[in-house]
Amino acid sequence: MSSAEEELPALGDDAELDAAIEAVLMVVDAPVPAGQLAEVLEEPVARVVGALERLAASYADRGFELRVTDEGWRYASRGRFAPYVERFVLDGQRSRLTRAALETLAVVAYRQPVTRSRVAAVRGVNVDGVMRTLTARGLIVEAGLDASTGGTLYRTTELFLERLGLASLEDLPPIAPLLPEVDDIDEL
Amino acid sequence: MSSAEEELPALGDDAELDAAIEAVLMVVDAPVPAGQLAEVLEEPVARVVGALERLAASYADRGFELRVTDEGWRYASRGRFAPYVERFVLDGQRSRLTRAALETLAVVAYRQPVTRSRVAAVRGVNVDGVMRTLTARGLIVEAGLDASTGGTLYRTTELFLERLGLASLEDLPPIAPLLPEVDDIDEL
Amino acid sequence: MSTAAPERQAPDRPGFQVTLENFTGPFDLLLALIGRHELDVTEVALHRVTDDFIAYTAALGGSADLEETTGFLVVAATLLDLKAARLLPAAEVEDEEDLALLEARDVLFARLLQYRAYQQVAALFRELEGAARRRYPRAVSLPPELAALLPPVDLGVDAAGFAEVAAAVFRPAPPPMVGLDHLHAPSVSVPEQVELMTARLRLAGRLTFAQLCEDAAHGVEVVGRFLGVLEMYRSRQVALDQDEAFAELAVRWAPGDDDSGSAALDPERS
Repeated sequence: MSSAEEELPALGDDAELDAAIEAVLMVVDAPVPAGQLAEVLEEPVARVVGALERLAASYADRGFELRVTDEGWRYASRGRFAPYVERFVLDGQRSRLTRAALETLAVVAYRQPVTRSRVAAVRGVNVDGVMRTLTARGLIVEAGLDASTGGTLYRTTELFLERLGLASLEDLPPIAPLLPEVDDIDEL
Repeated sequence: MSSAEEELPALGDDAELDAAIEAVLMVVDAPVPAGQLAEVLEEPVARVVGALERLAASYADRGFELRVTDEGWRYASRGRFAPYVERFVLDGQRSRLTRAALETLAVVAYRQPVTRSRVAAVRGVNVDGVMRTLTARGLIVEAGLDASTGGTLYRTTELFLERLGLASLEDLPPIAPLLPEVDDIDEL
Repeated sequence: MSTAAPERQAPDRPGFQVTLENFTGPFDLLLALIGRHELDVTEVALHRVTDDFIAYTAALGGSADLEETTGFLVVAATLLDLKAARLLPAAEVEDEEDLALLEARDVLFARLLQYRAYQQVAALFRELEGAARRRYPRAVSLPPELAALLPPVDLGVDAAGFAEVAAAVFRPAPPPMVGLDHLHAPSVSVPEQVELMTARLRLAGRLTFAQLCEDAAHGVEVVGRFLGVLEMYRSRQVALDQDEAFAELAVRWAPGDDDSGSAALDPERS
């Protein structure tokens, strides 16, 4: 195995750049932003993004795909093979979400970033326990402090989108038509 | 056998079998023996081995390869891109553990053997990434399966003791005296 | 006519024995009750389900914790206010109270509709979750040959410091310092309220609900007493008088009028 000091393979050729990106992405354990790849490969971001898109297209017939989210790029198994993949990776942890959990998740999803007390106000009940469960299961995460109340803010995660089969928050079903015509009910 | 909810994709077609194998190998965090793949995919071993070899050949121009060892098959970065991969791995890597990692390690140390979901419940956050980091740094290792939940158990390693300057786990300072307000720390 | 019509129906109606389903909060219960009557979310619907809502809240009292019950009581108080207001001739309503009540009603509607929107979306989430052919991300450990390149790990603490870190993780979080005083709901026990009202009614024979509540310190206690009156009525210990529609509600001590009543709250009654 070569060491870091060894001469870096030239990446002027698109095929070489593509392959170098594949090599790096194979060892990541979290999504990688194109910018970070560009830095490591010492190539312009635009060229790296072009390569990533080219790669993603090249996997069309494969059992995996190269996905991009707000957090970056990474490989994932193709959804239709989930039944087989789950036989390997499920740690007995895919239990169904309760109704309370889904409702809480819905409020966080549409109001994020949002404090626990605001979620509780919408649901009319204490949500501390449910929020803890959702956090432990990686469906929501803390996202700083609310400037006015000092309460911890929460937002949904990539795993949440993944679980619903959504590509981004923009794909959430619109809620506006369901809501009463009140500018901000919390102010009442 | 398939239920309405979990329709297993048919793998009679070679292309589908190949893709199913790709999906599994891309996600599983350990080398997978061909026999295990065959069992899960409900296909003859010989056919699965054929597919694995076909796949390995199909990656000839890619930045990753399908590598086989005594333990099984897994994806790996192609050796010639190692300088970039190493640079990426070392990029921003600090030798000091983060606070999150240290806290997770503390839970494992005082609760071992313990499952990942138990650790997540104690810390109130998803710990998958941190547990992988601790494993990669050699501070914790897998230690069998939990009899009741089937989840993987983890324990600390010799390296962990070494880093704390301890001879054995018995030398870990008890935490009960630090928690005078708690009657039974096992309840926590 | 000596008994207000809505209350008279209550004991005979099978629906009065509210089943203790698992409702995820007061709005959930309210929507479920309204749905059961196949009504839309209107003021009429709120009036129709008030009794059932109160009955459920009363049943909840024994099994749920205080904070959970409080959420129900706050909504119950608003429902009772609304229902009471409809019984009063409009002219007698003070402008200021009237306004406050209208506002309370609008807030309740708004929150109810808002909650319903999230509930509908949650149902949609359930469908999406079921249909999602889940992709699993590649999130693998570093291969050993790469892990070996990492600098030696430094915990940054010694054994004693490590124990401190562990203790900090295991230390129970202090309860959030949110004042609950404004909820005025330290401990309103319906049985206690029944006991108190029983004593007074035995002495006085007949009291208006307003008189029964004269010394109530706050709204939740009024709700508690109202629940108590419902309980006493259900167990045939009191009769309810109302001379005419919208007139004042009076509670008359009349134990054992009909002993087929289901529950006896006070073993000493005779």
